Amino acid sequence: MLIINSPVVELSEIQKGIFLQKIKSPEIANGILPGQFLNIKVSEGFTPLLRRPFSICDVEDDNIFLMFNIYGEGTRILACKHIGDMINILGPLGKGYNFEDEFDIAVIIAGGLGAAPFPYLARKLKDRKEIISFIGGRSKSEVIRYNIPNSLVATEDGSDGFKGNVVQLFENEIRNYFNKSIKVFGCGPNGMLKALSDSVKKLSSEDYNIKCEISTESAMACGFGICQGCPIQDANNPEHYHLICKDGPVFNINDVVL
Amino acid sequence: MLIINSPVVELSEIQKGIFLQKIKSPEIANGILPGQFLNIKVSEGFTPLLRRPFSICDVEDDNIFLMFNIYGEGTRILACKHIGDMINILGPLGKGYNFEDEFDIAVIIAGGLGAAPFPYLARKLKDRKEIISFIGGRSKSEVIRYNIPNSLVATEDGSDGFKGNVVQLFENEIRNYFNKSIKVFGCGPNGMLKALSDSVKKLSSEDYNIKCEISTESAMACGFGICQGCPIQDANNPEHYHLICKDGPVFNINDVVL
Amino acid sequence: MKTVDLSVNIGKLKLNNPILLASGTVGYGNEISDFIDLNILGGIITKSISLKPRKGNKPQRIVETSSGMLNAIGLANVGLEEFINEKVPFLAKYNVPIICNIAASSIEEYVECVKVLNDEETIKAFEINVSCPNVKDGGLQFGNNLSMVGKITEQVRSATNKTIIMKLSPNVSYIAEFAKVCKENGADAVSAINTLVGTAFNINTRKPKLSNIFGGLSGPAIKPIALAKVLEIHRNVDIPIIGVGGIMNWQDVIEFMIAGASAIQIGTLNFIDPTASLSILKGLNDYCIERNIESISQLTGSYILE
Amino acid sequence: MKTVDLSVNIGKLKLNNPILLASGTVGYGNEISDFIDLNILGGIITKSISLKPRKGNKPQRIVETSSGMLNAIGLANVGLEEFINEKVPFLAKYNVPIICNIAASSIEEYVECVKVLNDEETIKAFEINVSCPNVKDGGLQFGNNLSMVGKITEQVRSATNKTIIMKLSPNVSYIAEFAKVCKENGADAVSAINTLVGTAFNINTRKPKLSNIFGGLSGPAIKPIALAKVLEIHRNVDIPIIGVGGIMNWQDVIEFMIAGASAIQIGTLNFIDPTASLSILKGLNDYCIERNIESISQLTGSYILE
Ligand SMILES: Cc1cc2nc3c(=O)[nH]c(=O)nc-3n(C[C@H](O)[C@H](O)[C@H](O)COP(=O)(O)OP(=O)(O)OC[C@H]3O[C@@H](n4cnc5c(N)ncnc54)[C@H](O)[C@@H]3O)c2cc1C
Ligand SMILES: Cc1cc2nc3c(=O)[nH]c(=O)nc-3n(C[C@H](O)[C@H](O)[C@H](O)COP(=O)(O)OP(=O)(O)OC[C@H]3O[C@@H](n4cnc5c(N)ncnc54)[C@H](O)[C@@H]3O)c2cc1C
Ligand SMILES: Cc1cc2nc3c(=O)[nH]c(=O)nc-3n(C[C@H](O)[C@H](O)[C@H](O)COP(=O)(O)O)c2cc1C
Ligand SMILES: Cc1cc2nc3c(=O)[nH]c(=O)nc-3n(C[C@H](O)[C@H](O)[C@H](O)COP(=O)(O)O)c2cc1C
Ligand code: FES
Ligand code: FES
Repeated sequence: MLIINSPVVELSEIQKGIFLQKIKSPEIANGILPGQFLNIKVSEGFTPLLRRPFSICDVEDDNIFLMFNIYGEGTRILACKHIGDMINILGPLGKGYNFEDEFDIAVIIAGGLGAAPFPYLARKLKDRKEIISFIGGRSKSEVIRYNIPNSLVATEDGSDGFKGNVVQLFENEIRNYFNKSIKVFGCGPNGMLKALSDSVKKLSSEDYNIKCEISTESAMACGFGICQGCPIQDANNPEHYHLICKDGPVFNINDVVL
Repeated sequence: MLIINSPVVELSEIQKGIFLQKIKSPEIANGILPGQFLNIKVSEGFTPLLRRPFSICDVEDDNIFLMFNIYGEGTRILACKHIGDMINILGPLGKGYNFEDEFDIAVIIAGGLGAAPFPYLARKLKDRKEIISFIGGRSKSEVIRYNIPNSLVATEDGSDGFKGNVVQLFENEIRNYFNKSIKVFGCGPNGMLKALSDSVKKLSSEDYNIKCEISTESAMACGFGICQGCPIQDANNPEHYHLICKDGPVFNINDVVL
Repeated sequence: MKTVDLSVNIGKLKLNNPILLASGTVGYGNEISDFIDLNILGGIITKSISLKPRKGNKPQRIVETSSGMLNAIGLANVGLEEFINEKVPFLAKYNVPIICNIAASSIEEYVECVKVLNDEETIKAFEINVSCPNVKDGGLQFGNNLSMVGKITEQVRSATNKTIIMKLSPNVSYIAEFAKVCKENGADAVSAINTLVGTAFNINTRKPKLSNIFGGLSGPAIKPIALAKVLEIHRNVDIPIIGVGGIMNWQDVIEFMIAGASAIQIGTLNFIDPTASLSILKGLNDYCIERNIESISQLTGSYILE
Repeated sequence: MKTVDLSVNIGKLKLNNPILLASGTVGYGNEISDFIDLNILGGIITKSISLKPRKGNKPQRIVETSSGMLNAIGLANVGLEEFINEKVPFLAKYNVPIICNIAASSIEEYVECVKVLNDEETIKAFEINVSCPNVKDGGLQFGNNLSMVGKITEQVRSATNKTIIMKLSPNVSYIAEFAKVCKENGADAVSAINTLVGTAFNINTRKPKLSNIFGGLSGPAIKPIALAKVLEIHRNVDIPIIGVGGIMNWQDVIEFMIAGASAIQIGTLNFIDPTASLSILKGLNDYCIERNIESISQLTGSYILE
């Protein structure tokens, strides 16, 4: 964990409203893993007051990538940065995806901006595992395919790919892989994660060989475990909350209550 | 009085640390007089919260000019504006200098950034009156001569022109004009204005034909008379404050207690 | 296009919409009338008036803080007589409810002001400022003293049939107790909140930045506190609440109404954007249309606490 | 280069410098030790500890506001036993005074915590949190009740000889009364202030943004209020004050000391810049050198009110 000022080296709008920021930061690039995140101070002063958490989207040599849309004040400021502007980064934070355990097929499930962590994960997996990806969005414009390999798309309004939610699509398709060991990597809105949890439970009960890790979100103040602001209910102990920033943001889907 | 968004058309640093911003604003340009001021919203949101008051520095066709240094957050933001950025202006505000009354010689006395209102005043006076200007600063780098005609300089450390304060210099020089009717236009730090007040009183008592108007400053919230935040003691009525933003910022030097 | 009923009631006082301009942030209406048509407002609350003119505090009276400002104006005002002779006639030209805010340093002074003003037709209601924190000889003590607030309410009530709004201080442990006492003594509504006591020092001179030492904090910094006070009152006392504190846009207005406000006041925002009411009105209207809310008054206290 | 004596005393507790990290904003020190050497600090105040572990409130616990944040953590903590077994040993490795903050819902619980912790050498002082506003069954009531605060102080005093710091709530009319009662009952110092009660609503769902409805407001938004409380105490009660509320840089630290603080706490700032103490220490040192101030403690209460 460190705090560092790093320069923006490229800013692009990869599709309408979705920004990709390339930042040169060897210190972060060398130490970060897929699923971990960074807490970014978007302006010099204290407006907005708090840092903003962003997943590591990708790493290329000394450069890191952030993917975001303009949601509120913080992301608006971030999207207006010029090349050469310095970004104050605190990270790497949290626990990322475990992609080094045993499995045959890596399944990526991304809902909307939940696509953010997967270019990096796919990069790490690509020469070692078969990857199948499912990308969802409410409509075509919300589907983010950027650097996610071998993808099938689901939209709620049917404007792109399968009509329905991405978890349904996944469940339909995965039936082709009954005898493989599957590891699902999920990220997206809470509704999607809940559906995914149900789906994984169902598939497990049908004796599929399936594991699943998901990346969760919460309002955060510190991002590194000192404020207790980001609880998520422990599935195994009703008297305990995990901290999303420190114990997560990636959890085994069975370990948390969504 | 109006509120208007107007674009920056030029930004220059006329000398180290002194910025001149040219804004295209026909609405303001056509209605404003020397000594009046504008209340500027330096950013889009509410940080900083309040507008910042600036004298009208000059007017040229449809353009207005502001002169400022980087003092705190607001002026730092202002200095970073790019060409084409919109500035939200509330104005014209206050009462400016009365330069249409009877006098032979216009005397401008400016301390530091007190130079700001005088390019415009000089422009209005130049074909009609003789102008003599006295410009003061702590040292050479603080002397702002920009578009102030016929000027003599005083610096406290003697690094430029007369060594001493600008009011002393004025008092020495004005002795050459005993039989003229003189109108002094002053703007600068409170200490300078106090010295000027004493000096004018002394010269009057010595039967000089001298009038003096000064531009005053205060913390302001509204700039147009609704907050009562900018009082200055009425010299003639101990039970009354003038409002600098509405009754001023220019006052006859005998009407206020500095 | 559908129309939304933006009107609200404060006791028997009917306002065309919930937007009032807060006392002390709009003077007596004349300067701000250069920027907006006063008739579009729900109402105007005039600068606190006292029996005699008050000169106010020495400069410096204003300090900017993070998302806020401190003021120590010291209730500078023209006094009752000039108010009636010079200010009311200007306001009378408009067709907008005028609420006269009164500050005083004794119960008798409150009562006298109300009595004198009671005959002014232009004045539709009184807002009683018991809470201005920056006057050494009054404000703070009254506003923090439950039985005093009760007495003032009672006495003022017996002096007028017009709507009485008690403006409460936030510098207390339980503001709902104060609202309760106001209701019990006949107030029609309460305004919450006045400014919070604050200060600031110049670290070079070691002097307070305000000549009065303490000032009142207003602006977006205090919005969460004001909202909490409104909610506290709404959950505990059945009295119309006028929400005030840090409102900067229409979203804030909705938030205050959800938390329990029947109407709201714009304060500090007037200094930054004297035309703000225009865009706020539009925002309120659109919010209601989008959600099929026929009357904005339905929002008042419409919070869902699970 | 000249050296400045940055040390300060809080009663009998000597700190190398006036910078403490505030309770609840530094956990038990381990995470933040990745960023700075804890030994450079004046001291660390641990997250409020209660007798039994507390799970804390449901999410959402944090809301950002203008220049501030609301928190409703609900005093989530590991409880006394785990604190002693797991947290204290880590802190014991450092050479920095540890102040243990205690929260409780009864006087007996306060006393028991203090008694159990009294033998821990690592713990140099207790900060008694009577003011946390976001626990339904305790906080607010204690902190706003003068006689309760007196009783707690008295009972805790009789249970330990270590330094006792009472952490005061700002949600009261006159904080100096509370400081006075603390002093009379044997407290060595007071901390001012804890967070202010606030709330925020989601205007789409009409639900409060915090599961707990109310939260505590911290950050630069509250600085003017915190300063006013420190000044109020300093002018009325002769007791060391630890200033806290909205400190974001060394200038703020100086401002608090001028207003009456003997030491200060950094809270919300830790979340944004966990290394802030480093630059603050440098700033304090330079300020003193430039002005020929030999000992920073000379600044405490050095205001000039004309
Ligand atoms: C671990 C993690 C990784 C993330 N990765 C990405 C990413 O790669 N790309 C991306 O676009 N976004 C990501 N987000 C979300 C991102 O942090 C928010 O979009 C961002 O904070 C919005 O800031 P804003 O100032 O633009 O919006 P504003 O609305 O002005 O501010 C957002 C505010 O909401 C709060 N907030 C943030 N998230 C939540 C939440 N889930 N629930 C409640 N309140 C919340 C914050 O504390 C903040 O104060 C991630 C969030 C987390 C926790
Ligand atoms: C009528 C008038 C005309 C002006 N004309 C010019 C000009 O032409 N050029 C120029 O550079 N400056 C001018 N100033 C001063 C200018 O307004 C300040 O320099 C500016 O507000 C600094 O803002 P900042 O955010 O950079 O500094 P900050 O220190 O961040 O903010 C300044 C803060 O100090 C307060 N403040 C401003 N002036 C005073 C004061 N005199 N006493 C106490 N507090 C004060 C403000 O309310 C503000 O909140 C003028 C001021 C007035 C009143
Ligand atoms: C400069 C200033 C002057 C004020 N004067 C008065 C006053 O005379 N009487 C009064 O009841 N409230 C007065 N107030 C308080 C406001 O009416 C309002 O309650 C407070 O500012 C909070 O609202 P805001 O945050 O929207 O400004 C004043 C506020 C400001 C900023
Ligand atoms: C997330 C958070 C948790 C806090 N937890 C505690 C606590 O457990 N005990 C306590 O006495 N104060 C607690 N506080 C209050 C702080 O110690 C401090 O008094 C307050 O935040 C004001 O200081 P600041 O504005 O610098 O943050 C907490 C504050 C925050 C922001
Ligand atoms: S965000 Fe602070 S503990 Fe997780
Ligand atoms: S600045 Fe508001 S009255 Fe002058």
